[in-house]
Amino acid sequence: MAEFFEQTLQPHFNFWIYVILMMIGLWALIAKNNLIKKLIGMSIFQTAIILFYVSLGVKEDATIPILDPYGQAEHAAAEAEGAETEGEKKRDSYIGKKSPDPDTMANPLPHVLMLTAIVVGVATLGVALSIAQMIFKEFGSLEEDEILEIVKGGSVDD
Amino acid sequence: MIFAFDIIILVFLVIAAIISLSVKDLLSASMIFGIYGFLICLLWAEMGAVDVAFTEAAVGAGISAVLMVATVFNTKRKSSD
Amino acid sequence: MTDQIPAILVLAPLFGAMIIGLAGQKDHRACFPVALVSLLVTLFASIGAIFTVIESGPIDYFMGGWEKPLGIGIHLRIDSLNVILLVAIAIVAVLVAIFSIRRIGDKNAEKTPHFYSLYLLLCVGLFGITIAGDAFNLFVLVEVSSLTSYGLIAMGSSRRGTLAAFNYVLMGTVGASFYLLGVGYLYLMTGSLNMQEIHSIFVANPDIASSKAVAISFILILIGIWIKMAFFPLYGWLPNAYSYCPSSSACILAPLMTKISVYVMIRVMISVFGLGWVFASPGYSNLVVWLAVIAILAGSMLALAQREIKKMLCYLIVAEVGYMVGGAWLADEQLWGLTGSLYHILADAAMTLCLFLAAGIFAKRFNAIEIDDLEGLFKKAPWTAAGFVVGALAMIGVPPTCGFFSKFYLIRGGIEANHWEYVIALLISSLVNAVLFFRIFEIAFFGVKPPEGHGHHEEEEAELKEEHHPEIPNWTGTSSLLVASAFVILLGIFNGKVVELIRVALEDLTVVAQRF
Amino acid sequence: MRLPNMFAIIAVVITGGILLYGVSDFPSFGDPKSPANAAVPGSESVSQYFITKSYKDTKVPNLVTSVLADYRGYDTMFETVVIFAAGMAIFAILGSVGGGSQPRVQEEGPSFVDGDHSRIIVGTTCRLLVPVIQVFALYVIGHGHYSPGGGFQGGVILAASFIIIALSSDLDAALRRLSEVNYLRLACVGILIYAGFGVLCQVLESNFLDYGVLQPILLTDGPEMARSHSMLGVEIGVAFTVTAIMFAIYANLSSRGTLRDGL
Repeated sequence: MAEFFEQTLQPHFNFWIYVILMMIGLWALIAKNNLIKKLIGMSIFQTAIILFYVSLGVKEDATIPILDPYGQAEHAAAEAEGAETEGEKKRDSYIGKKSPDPDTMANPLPHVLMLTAIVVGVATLGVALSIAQMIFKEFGSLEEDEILEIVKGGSVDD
Repeated sequence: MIFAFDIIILVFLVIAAIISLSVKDLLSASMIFGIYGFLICLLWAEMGAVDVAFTEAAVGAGISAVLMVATVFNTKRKSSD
Repeated sequence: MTDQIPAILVLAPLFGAMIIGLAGQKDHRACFPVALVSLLVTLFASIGAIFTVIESGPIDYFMGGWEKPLGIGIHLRIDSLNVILLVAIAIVAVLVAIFSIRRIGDKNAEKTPHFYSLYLLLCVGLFGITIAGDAFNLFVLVEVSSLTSYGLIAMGSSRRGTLAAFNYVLMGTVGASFYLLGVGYLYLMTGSLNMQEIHSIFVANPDIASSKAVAISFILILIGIWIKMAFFPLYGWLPNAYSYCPSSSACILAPLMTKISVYVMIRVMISVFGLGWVFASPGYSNLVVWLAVIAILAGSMLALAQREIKKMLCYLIVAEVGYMVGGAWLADEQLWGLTGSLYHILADAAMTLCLFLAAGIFAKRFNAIEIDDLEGLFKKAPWTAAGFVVGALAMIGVPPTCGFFSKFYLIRGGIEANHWEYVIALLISSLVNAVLFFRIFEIAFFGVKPPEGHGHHEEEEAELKEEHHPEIPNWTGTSSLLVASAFVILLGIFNGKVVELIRVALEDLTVVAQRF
Repeated sequence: MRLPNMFAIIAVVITGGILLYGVSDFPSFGDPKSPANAAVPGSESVSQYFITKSYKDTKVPNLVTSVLADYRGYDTMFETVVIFAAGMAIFAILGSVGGGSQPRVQEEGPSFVDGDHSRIIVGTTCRLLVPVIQVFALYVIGHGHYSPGGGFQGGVILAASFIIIALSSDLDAALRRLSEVNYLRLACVGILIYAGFGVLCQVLESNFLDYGVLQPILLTDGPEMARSHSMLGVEIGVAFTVTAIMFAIYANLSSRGTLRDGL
């Protein structure tokens, strides 16, 4: 059991959870009867994919993908030594010469992609909600089986 | 990234997803969906994706939930499942 | 100027949409000219692209000038494979814009600017998808086109249209998400998003290409695209969505959306995974061809059961998607199946446009929603009837039209690949089309009405029927229909030239992209 | 059990099985040398390029901002277009409910008269809160180069300030500050700003969105700073569109498209 946890589950834990979340979303999308519930399922489905992407860019013991632009750490260290001007010089030349070690910083590319995906998700949710309101106005219900019955019966007037 | 923290949030995430899908009151479902968004924002901050976390805090926990609440107010609060 | 063509293609409709958003609110008359001008710009740009590509090879465009290393910026690419498609999109977009000039204006006048800006943004999405060379960029543009098409479908006020649109939103989102997930798997395994770069990584590292994750990424991408193109088991959203929406929306969506998805599938197969990889195990391609066979037969049979013209055409689209997917997966040695399926993308766009335009005009002017309503209409509207007949003959596959030649190439591919079931399905489907359309001709020419009455769904009809103006002959609609039918015939007559272009494209691509 | 439930369970089990089957092949979670984070042999890693070189190229410390607005700026433009398209779609869909663009009868402002004490408390608190939120939103937009944030996040927060006005008093109070005509204009202008920066680069004979050539116009020292400043410009464009459309979506959804009364 412990071995299974160490070797199979732990290295891929995020990926397992992403599959579980995605399946919860997909199940709600197909099986739920209420349209709003379907939309919640759709959003969960989308966040699961975002979780997958963000998990791709994680590195062990890495920091956030923002550089220290003014070299504040070095600046402070230099200041403590009493060499302020030198510290300022250091600030100006920081990064310009020494590029950061890629292993210490999270991968920015999946983050960028997922910003776009989140935006797309909220746009889709907005459109879907507006269509749901239209459906409620037309059919007086948000339950799929009731709506289908009305459509089949063709009994409700416009 | 702290592994224990990661596991705790992920487990809560699954619980929040299941509850928001099983509550019969749509207003509560929308609010729990907001909580889900906030948890996932926490998860991303924890994984080092600060920009994504910021966006999710504004969108997932904020705008999405508000839009859903607006729709629930204009339609029906009760759901059959 | 020619090196800026890829940017112009997406920017002209984008600026058009913004100008409509700014100026159209005040004066609705400004909308149509702006839309037309921006679409004409793209038409000229795409024609320019065709000459440039033939003369000097593919146009590569790097957004922001980020060229090296490949993949840091966004890469757009026009090569001989997609340049024909660009022209086809531009032509269809211009024709439908001309068709729609009066249609939207008279009923929901306040929605005119919304319609035109959504329309132009849809064109932005379609052009962008076609020229995208970056897997993630493709996803963003698929979403642009999907969101606009949700709007275009749901903006009609029919009740079933909104329901269909809701289903379309759910299905479309699932499809796009699966595609996105597939791209994520690719990124996980290769570390790149650029299609060329991914392909060269596969060529250089066969162990990556043969891993489970890459195989699953292909399956996910394929499922995503199949949902978008309404391939057989996943076609549920299409018929209602396209038949209950406003005719102007149906006329732009039906000819283009599914065909662009087919193109995306072919593009992914050729330039990301490589045909050698895709066809490595014949079991899978046989499976897909069988699915296509079922799609063709099911689409045709369901079309036979329909009473409404548009719905019948929608089921025919399902069958046509089966043609194209099956053709692309035939995997014959000379790739005639793939050639036929690429040619059929163009042919099907032209003939679907023809039929939907005609159906739109019939619905508009004569309130003819059902097949029985067409009684005697061919005499009242001879020009529209002529366009409809040309489209129908192409659908059946009568020689001078393009439908015949596309079927010819597809059947040739089927025979060479020994997929006789596919050939038989094609022939059966042609037969069904013949039965369908000759029944319509009979009703429309001679007014022979089948004995059963159609009183029991008056109410449904009432909701479907758009406000009609018999006194307006709608010259714009008829003229764009006639131009479309001319294209159906021209595409048939000049099939040799088009197919030659496609063959050149395939040869170019297979040199870079095949058999590792 | 209902039929769709069975179908759903089968579909979910099959899809989940396929996905889990693929998971075992993945590189482990958090591995800095996985293909996504480093590179496969024989190709240059895109993500390492961003981490090591992007500050030299753009002088923006927040790597996400520089990748978002410059390297993949074309994607971001279409992300904004997606928002705009969603807004347009919602206007087109809900506009038919109650004739959204009919001239509204201008009513008197929200009356905080006697008897409605809770409303006075909520209204006043929110009124005090709104400027703070807006200043923070502007900070988020402007400071996206150095800290998490940027046009999209800032735009959403700015829209949230208008939504708070609408929630605390009523929709009309918010629409008086950002009316229907104006939010549509704002949205278009936002995208035009973004695309305008790109086209300006084309006019100066370079590729679309190649901000480096804007150096003579922006009067910066070096193309890197030109890129940095142009990124701020496009972020402002994104913020315009997002603010306008997010508020507009809320306004339409909360009032069923009539833009009256609201919640």
